[in-house]
Amino acid sequence: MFWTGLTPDEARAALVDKDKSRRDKRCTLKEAVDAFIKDGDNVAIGGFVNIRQPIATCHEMIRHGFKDMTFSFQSSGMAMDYLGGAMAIAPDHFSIRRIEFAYWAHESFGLSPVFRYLAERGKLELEDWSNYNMSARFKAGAMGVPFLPTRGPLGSDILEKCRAKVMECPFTGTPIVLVPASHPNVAILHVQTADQYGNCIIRGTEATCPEMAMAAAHTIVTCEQIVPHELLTRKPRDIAIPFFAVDAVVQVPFGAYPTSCRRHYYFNKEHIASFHALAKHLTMEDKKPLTAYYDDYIWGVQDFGEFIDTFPVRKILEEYHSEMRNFEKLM
Amino acid sequence: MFWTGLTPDEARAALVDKDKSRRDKRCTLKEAVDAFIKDGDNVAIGGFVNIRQPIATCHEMIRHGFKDMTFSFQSSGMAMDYLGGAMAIAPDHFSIRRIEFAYWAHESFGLSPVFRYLAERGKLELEDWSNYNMSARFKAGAMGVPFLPTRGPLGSDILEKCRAKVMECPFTGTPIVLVPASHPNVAILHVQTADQYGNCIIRGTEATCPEMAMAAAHTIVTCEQIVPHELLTRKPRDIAIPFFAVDAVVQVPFGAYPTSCRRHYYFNKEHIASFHALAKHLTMEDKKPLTAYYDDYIWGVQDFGEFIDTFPVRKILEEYHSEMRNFEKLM
Amino acid sequence: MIIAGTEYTPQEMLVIAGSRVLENGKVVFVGTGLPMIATLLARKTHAPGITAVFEAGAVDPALESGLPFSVGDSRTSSGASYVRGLNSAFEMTQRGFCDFGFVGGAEIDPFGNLNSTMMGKFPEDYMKPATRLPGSGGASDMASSCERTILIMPHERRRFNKKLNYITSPGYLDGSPGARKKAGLLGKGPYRVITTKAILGFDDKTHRMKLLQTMPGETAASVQAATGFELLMDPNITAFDPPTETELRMIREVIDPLGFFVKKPQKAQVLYQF
Amino acid sequence: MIIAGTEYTPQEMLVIAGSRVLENGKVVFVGTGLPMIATLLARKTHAPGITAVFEAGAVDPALESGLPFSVGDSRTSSGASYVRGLNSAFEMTQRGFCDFGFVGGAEIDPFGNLNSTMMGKFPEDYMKPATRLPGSGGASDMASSCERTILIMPHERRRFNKKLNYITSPGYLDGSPGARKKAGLLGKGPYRVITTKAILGFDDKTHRMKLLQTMPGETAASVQAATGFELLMDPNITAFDPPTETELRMIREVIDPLGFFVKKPQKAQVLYQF
Repeated sequence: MFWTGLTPDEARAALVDKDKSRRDKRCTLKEAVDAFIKDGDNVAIGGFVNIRQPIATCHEMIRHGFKDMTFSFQSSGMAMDYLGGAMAIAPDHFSIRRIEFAYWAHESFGLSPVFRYLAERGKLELEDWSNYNMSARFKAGAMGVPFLPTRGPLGSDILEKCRAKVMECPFTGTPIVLVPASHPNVAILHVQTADQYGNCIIRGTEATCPEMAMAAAHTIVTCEQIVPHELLTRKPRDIAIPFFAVDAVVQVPFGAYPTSCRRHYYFNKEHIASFHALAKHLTMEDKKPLTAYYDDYIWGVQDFGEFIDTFPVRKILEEYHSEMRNFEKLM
Repeated sequence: MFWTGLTPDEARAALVDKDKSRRDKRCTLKEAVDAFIKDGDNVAIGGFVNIRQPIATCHEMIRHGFKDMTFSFQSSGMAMDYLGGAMAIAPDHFSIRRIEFAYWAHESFGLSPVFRYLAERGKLELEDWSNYNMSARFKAGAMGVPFLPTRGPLGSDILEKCRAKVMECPFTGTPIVLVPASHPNVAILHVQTADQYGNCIIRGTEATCPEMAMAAAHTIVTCEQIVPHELLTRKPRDIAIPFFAVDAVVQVPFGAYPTSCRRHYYFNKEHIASFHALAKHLTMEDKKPLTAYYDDYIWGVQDFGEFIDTFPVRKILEEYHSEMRNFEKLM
Repeated sequence: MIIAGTEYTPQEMLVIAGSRVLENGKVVFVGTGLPMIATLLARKTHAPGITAVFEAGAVDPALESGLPFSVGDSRTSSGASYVRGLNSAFEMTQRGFCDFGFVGGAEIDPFGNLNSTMMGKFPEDYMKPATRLPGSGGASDMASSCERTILIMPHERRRFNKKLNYITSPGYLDGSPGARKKAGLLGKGPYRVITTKAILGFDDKTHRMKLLQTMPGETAASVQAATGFELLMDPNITAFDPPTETELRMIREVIDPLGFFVKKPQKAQVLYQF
Repeated sequence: MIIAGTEYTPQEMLVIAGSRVLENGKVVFVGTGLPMIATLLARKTHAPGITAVFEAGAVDPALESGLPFSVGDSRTSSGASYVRGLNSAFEMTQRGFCDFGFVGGAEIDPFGNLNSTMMGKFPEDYMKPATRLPGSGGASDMASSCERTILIMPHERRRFNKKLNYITSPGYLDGSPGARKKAGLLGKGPYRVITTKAILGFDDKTHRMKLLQTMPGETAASVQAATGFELLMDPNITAFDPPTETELRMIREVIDPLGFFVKKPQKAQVLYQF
């Protein structure tokens, strides 16, 4: 058995040694990425497919440059496309060694040309799991247990190439799978609202974000808005992640764009489609179109705010209003 | 290995065969108790110590009379005191065979004379666990797995007399405990708010109520108020229990009284103390004082509404206002 | 607006067939893509009492804001009876709350096992597959834990293979009696396969795929010809009813007016409504 | 109002000692009763930055509505940074978020193992114990998973026994090197025992209980005399400082004005404030 990120013992020790007090954790995204992410780390990607992906943090990581990364997630769309695209066009600046995952594509928006390019050329070490397997692995980490029992991936070829173990249940005598805990070095998450200490409110699906925050050694949270602690805690049961599971809090409006963020903006479908159109050239070994995109939108800007500035205000408002229509009963 | 309530296979089969559609489940408490609870059942008790105990349902069960019951809970105060007291004074009408539990007492309000009376006379089959053990057992049931791994009760005498099993973790090589799932026949819960279908909002601690509802074959929910589905679902993340885990919904204002219910009422400390004063006579084999209480408050009334009517309005308002002071920032 | 008529696309037929198979009052764990559309159609036609569960954690949303683009998007949360995250959705499924799992796939075998991971040699070429597909997502979990599964996919010979490149989602495994239970899986296994050409079921004993109904314009022979393995034939193969005008209007005007998910016939026009 | 002075009860001293042991900035999993009062006192005096975790699921509540009567009551939820249920609290603890578990007990042994389950012969009389205590509650879990534990209890000879009637909450087990780790337990084990007579710690090697400080009016001999096993003696046993006026006022006027939890001296009067 090998562990990526931290072993359960290491993960416990890291947390024991940490200052877990309620401190002001606001900083810039660049400071957070510099402080908490290192080459070779196992980084958990928050959100689900193109919902609340931590895009701003991914852009910042790409600007920074990292080597030999492992990424862990259940289902990812644009976050992994951006990270994988960076490796595809600039492998000396940004490289991924391994992914532990269940799904890398875009549901209604199609397959990921980036993933196909990297995987079909053997550029990634793969560990396939199911969505529940990966979610349960983060949950085991969050719970401080070395494994959780699940049903999937019994009967599937997933079993052959992953670290799950089948055991006979000592109570029922029937087979059950144990999936090992995941303790990433860092979790990167985007949420709707946080306070200065890192307490987070998530609207809509929480995906596996709370589990990732609890399981990881460090957590970087970007959020649409930071509100005062006293306001955030008026309804404590709204809080999905407690402050002591968070290390950095950065207010980044539209930080998940062009993916969606409940109550704030729906998908920018056209931008996702145009990224894919550019990425498809990779399969013909033509990196220029995608490189041009990164030059314009990531390397050519100082920070995520400048990325958002590249969109016309009317387009940004279109996604905002699309999302407002998604829960009109609230209004 | 033996199971109380349902085995994992039976629990799954019971749910598969059930009509899980979104139906109106409102009924009277008497109808719910008649329909879903049988002699010999394993019944899970919601709440925690004297927080949101399902007192109204316990009173109704006592009026109905049941034999050979098993009760499962983490920590219980007045719910178990009422049930145990009924057995102490009228064992032919109401009897408990077994309890699976972590704590039966009243925290700041002292020990339980009822529990001491029953246990020290060997009238109960006991299975001691810890609070987390019992909570994890319900959670395993809710998750549809036959066990969950935990740390406690390693190193404790709890291990010797319970069904937990110690195994060597196949990933880390260190010992870990597996606690078997609990699938009670019925869960009885009191919550703040529900809709006609059984969706429940819980304020303050959810204790282990959602896990009990999911794990049990049937769930009876009493609530302070029933509100329309469309209102309840305006903020879906407030919902702690989804409708398909609930079989009966009964509006019973003050249904947890004299225990407390966040946003509605704080403890009636004096009533709890007076019950204990009466119950203490049991230890001298004098059942008359407690019997008089049951005559007045349980057997002498038609339903829980009449029990509440025995309190002066001013006293009821005192508990209401005490609770209002507990979260003044909300107002 | 849309001109409804007798013309319709295979994709529209597929969605309508998927919808009709769903029973009212049941809990359906809805996979992304075609299952979402078919479930929405069923709710808006014959089965308003279906409870949809989405793997990102929403139970029974109102689905009144339009078709979700993702099983986790905001449209799956509004008006829902419960919203947590992926763990909660799959745990409820393991517990037995989901009568049906409704899922698509890229490749299927005679026992209803599905592949959505890779094409190429496994395990040899796992790290460098000929074609890399997205991966399990929740499909493997749905197949492991829902009481029954309904599979929906285009009917192409290359997708119906005797032996899969990779088993992502277990069906009846090797078809032997009790194979699922022996493997530790929950639920009875695949119930129906809905394709552009047919409705298929599985033989109670052998667990092999069996032709039950043919889509308009198809015959038992044409379905078999488009299948890479031998199908069992039900003694009473029937013709599946063509789409009703209501069903087509519902897809074209209400559920997917932009044709983002379901292709319309060329001449069906639509105004920009989004 | 209350007349603060040099007089105080053993229970007041106990709570004050418990409070002083707590370090600012740490996360404390707070058991019911005395630990709640001591934690509240610490937050209102030298350690405002303590994060309290309650086993019913609340993290870091404001605790501005008065002393909770239960670790699950409404007062532990208001203004909290997180509120779920029992599972979440204990899971966070297993994960390592809780620096200290702060817990009471009925009976303790030289290795800091605690009993809160029963008095009588175990296992023979388990189903008919001489005295039945409430049971573990969360005590066993705190002892299993918090990084360190602080134990607080009245100092009576019958409570300090060489061998416990029943081990509810593991301390250093038999005291042998690595005994906790070998058993699969997390955390380093008991840190301090706070009593009405002394502050005790544990020897680094033998893990036996060791007298560190004596309460006002006590000596090493008087503490030993009230203990049912031999105590190790720290080479530098010091006298614990008596309560300050601030501490006493805080308990009597702010935290427990009715004296519901902490007995006051006879002549300390209080208005009905509740």
